[in-house]
Amino acid sequence: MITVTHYIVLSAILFTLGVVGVLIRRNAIVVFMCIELMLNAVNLSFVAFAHYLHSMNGQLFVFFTMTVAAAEAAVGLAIIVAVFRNKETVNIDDINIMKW
Amino acid sequence: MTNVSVMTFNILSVLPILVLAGFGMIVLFVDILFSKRLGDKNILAYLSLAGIIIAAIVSRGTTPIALYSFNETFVIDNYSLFFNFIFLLSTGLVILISHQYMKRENINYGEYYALILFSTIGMMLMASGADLLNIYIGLEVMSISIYVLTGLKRSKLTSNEASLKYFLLGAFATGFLLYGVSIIYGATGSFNLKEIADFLINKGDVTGPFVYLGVGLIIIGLGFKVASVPFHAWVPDVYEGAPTAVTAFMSVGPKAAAFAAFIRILMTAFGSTHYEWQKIVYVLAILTMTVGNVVAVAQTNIKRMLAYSSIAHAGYLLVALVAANTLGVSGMLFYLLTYVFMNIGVFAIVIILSQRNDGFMQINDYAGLGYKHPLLAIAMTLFLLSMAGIPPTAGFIGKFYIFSAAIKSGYIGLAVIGMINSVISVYYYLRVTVVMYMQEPVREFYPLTISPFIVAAVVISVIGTLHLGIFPSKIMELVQQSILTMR
Amino acid sequence: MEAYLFYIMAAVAVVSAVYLIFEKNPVYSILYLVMILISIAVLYLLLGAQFIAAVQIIVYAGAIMVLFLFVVMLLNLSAKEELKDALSFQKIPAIVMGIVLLSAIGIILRSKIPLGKQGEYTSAYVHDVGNTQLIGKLLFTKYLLPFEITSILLFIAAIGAIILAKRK
Amino acid sequence: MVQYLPILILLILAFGFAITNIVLSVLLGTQKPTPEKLTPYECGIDPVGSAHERFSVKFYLIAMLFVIFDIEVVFLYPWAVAFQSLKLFGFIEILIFVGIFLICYFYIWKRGGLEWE
Amino acid sequence: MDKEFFIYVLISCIKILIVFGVIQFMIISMIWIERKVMAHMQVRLGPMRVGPHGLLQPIADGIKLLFKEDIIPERADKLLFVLAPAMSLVPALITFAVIPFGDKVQIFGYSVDLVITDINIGFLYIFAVGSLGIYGIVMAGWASNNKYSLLGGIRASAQMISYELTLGISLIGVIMLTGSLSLVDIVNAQAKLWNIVLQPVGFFIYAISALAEVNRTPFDLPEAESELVAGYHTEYSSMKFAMFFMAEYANMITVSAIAVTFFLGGWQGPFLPPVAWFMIKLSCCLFCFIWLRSTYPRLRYDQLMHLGWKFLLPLSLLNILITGLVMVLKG
Repeated sequence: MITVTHYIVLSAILFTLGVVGVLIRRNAIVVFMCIELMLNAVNLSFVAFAHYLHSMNGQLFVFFTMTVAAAEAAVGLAIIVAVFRNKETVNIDDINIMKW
Repeated sequence: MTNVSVMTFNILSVLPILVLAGFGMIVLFVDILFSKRLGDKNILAYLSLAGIIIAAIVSRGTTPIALYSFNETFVIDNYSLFFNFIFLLSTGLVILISHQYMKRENINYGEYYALILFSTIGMMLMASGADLLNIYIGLEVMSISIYVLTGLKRSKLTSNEASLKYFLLGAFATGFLLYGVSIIYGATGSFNLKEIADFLINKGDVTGPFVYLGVGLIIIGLGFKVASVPFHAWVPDVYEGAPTAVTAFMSVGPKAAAFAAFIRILMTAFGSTHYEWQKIVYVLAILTMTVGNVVAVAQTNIKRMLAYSSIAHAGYLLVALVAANTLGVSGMLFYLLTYVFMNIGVFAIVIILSQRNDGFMQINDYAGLGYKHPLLAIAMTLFLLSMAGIPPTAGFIGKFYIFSAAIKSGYIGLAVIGMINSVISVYYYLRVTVVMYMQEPVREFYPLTISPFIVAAVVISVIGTLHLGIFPSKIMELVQQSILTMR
Repeated sequence: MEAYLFYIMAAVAVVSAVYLIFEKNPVYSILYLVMILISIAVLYLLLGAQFIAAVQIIVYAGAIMVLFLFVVMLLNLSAKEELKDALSFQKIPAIVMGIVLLSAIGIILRSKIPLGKQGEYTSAYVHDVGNTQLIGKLLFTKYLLPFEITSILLFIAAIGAIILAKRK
Repeated sequence: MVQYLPILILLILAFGFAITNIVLSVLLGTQKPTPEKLTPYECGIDPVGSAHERFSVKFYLIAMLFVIFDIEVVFLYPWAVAFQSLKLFGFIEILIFVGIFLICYFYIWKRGGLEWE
Repeated sequence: MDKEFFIYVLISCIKILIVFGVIQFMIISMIWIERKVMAHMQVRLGPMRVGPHGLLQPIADGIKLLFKEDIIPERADKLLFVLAPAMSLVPALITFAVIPFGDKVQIFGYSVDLVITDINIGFLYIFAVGSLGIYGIVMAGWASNNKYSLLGGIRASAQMISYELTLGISLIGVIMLTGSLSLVDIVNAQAKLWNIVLQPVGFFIYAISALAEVNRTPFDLPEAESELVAGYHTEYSSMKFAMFFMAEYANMITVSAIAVTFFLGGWQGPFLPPVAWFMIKLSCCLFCFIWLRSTYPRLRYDQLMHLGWKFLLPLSLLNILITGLVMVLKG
């Protein structure tokens, strides 16, 4: 029998992998993809909770999260393209994100 | 098929939002359709200001009870009305100061004004949301607008980079926020703040650690937006890279909105577990104040210095959150209002003095300003003193309220650290003043073109800073009322 | 059978996620992410969220990832790969943090996950009315405000896309 | 859930079919590669430069607008399904939504986002 | 319970095999019919040598392709190059799972739906699977390491996503009328009146978008020989090449079947058995594809994009609003 714990553990694993990916990858697009992975992990936990709570709210929330993700993707990739045009790179080390 | 119940919804409660949305689109279309005939495009600023004034008229006043609408997901109470006032004031002032800047930098698009107005909608939604979904959507509306605004100068690399940094870290932080929301949802079965609170009061002991995890993640997510310390890495670069007017905008409104959501979530929904989250916020507050102030000392670029100073101010505001009593929250609201005046005032002067492509941004560039442009120098000094918390300015009163709230709640150590930090901050704020008055000019001052808009903004800021500093009681009353209807 | 399906899909998702974060070629990363998205969509089906599962494929896999693919190809990123990979000093904290985060979550999960207040939408009820119908009704009654705000959000995204990406 | 089982079976069948085709052609076809055969086709001329050249930003903009519009369309599905019970109220709601969408569309058009120069 | 489940699986398998076989047969015969019909429209004879009237031509073609050398160009991405045809063909084949091709029938006392499976998000399933078809094309273009392939692949996918929007919106009118996403419900709702009568504009938009979605003339720009050699499958040979063709024909059959289901009453019709009606309507739609191909010239790419974004998109939205308004007014 699959319980909510199974789903939450899976979601936690995926979320952690996403976080690790964000921290170790240098390519801005791949970093963004890892963020999408995190969002998906969260969405999975929302839907799992909604199912086991007999509630629809979680599914609605996921719908909105996806909408926001789409808007973010459009804007974020536009930003990445703008950076690339000026700098010919999407490597965040060259963009020096952790500068004090 | 079940029937759809007629919902409780109240169009009046979202009227300010509708007004802003409408004016945002109008500005956009005036720019698109008539841009050739407009000439200097002053009308865009007029229209946006008109929108803000109408929205302010619509949302003015107070309400005796909290009005819930949209099935309890949206609430109008004095708290949200006060925040609406802060947002509209800051947006209005930013439009005043940005007009000249946008023209000089050649980015005077209708999109700029539209995005600023849309972003304000997001802030209002955050302050009025009684449901985590509304707060989340508001946060995203606000943030995505600002990502775009930051990158508005497409041809300039620092602007692009700032935008990319803000975007990636912002999206990263949102992931944590969402995970927190999800866990809270699992542990309580609701997104509604009141329902969460009810559940926690009745059955909170069952879901203990799970809820703490969720609250912790939400604090990370919002902590990023208010620029508290472990999550502040984006602030200096983004402030420096963004167009200065946008920097002014994002240093005030979004921060206030994030604090509005912070208070509403923590106090309304998790009031019963406040001993747990107070510990986290306590640490955050100390770190934020200290790092912000200490690093600010070393800065040479005025925008970077202001960035760290804004981090430090977030730290003071977090102190108020730790206190978590009526005095603390009212101190925070008061401080946010004064912060609007003094911060936008400083940025107004930075914009007046800066040249095309953000030249004239080093602190040393300000040498001799006191002799060349005494009025500007006096205004600048006033704002900086207020930021440092020196009487009789508004900043002093704000800090006074916050620290006394902390002491009252028994956090004497925190208050002491806060005061030590204030003393540190005096050093770097006064350094600018010293440079302005005591040093010989290293560079020629260019002849300044000062538009009436920006003068109005400076005058309003000066009046605000002084008025709140000398006669704080009236506003303080209003602020205290705001909190009463919240719970 | 549902248990098997869960384990298979979970395995696919986790393995793809591991590949995603270590893959050098962004085009492959995108394909791994698409695999994750599809396996999560199957999990949504298992959880009875059919509409969300379909939207996951249509929007995420069919639109957002296509956009990613276009950008990767537009910028021709695959040719000159990340010259220097992860800085070693960042790799270690990242992995440590990953372990800490996982174990923290693990400790909390050791105790049975406490669920909140049960709602009224049991599987049987949702099955009778239809998942999409229910979502439609809730979206247009309870969640009306965020729904309308969403249109403004998308407006902002369109403005951003035009102003940042379009050459004058 | 059981009604999704046939889809799984069909999926496996289709995959099997595709793989069989690929394998068959490898097994049955002749394999005599020569350098000329393996060169990318460029109308008989030796390939010039890299094949993965950057292409016009236009395609990217189209994909971006598609993402935004696709979301708007996805919002219409649950509305259409629930429309008969939402009645006039639902119609007004979608009128506002589509209205803002059309304004956005008009904006994109006017800014030249739909031009294909 | 177990026995019932077993029978359900067995019946499903049988249905799947039949449908799969029929689609394969239709693909093969379409290739012959297309060549013959076009030949006759252009006053030629078309293939005549293999079998009577060239009937066995597709089989000869198949055998030829099977024994052709399988070339993978140098510096191509081998894995994706091999997988791309499968990524393109599989979605095309599995879309058919939700399309009803006949009424309920009684076989050995079991009531069997003549649809592989009736899921309540059937319509969304079609779109979800259809939107995945893009990957095969983009990957084929990218993996080939050839300029023409890449540009062809990108063009094809840009065209597909552009028309996917209008394709989706054009069908919403029908959904509003039916109030369900299940294709079986949609067909049942058309027992009295076909939706094409109620949604003529929707059908018009759907027809154009469907043509563009499957990259058929006059929208076959991705394969414009004069500009792009053969588009994304320039470098493909042997069965991999054939798979792209199969995918194209399978897609044609699918969009025709959707048109029949949504607008032309599905299997509904008098006198003849439902399955026959379905096949007749399907054949008519497929014939129109060939007819259009031999009639119309190819559009220019900018014309294509303008048609989709500047004409069909607002029109389809307007269609929805008007449909909604009429429905509200009628109560």
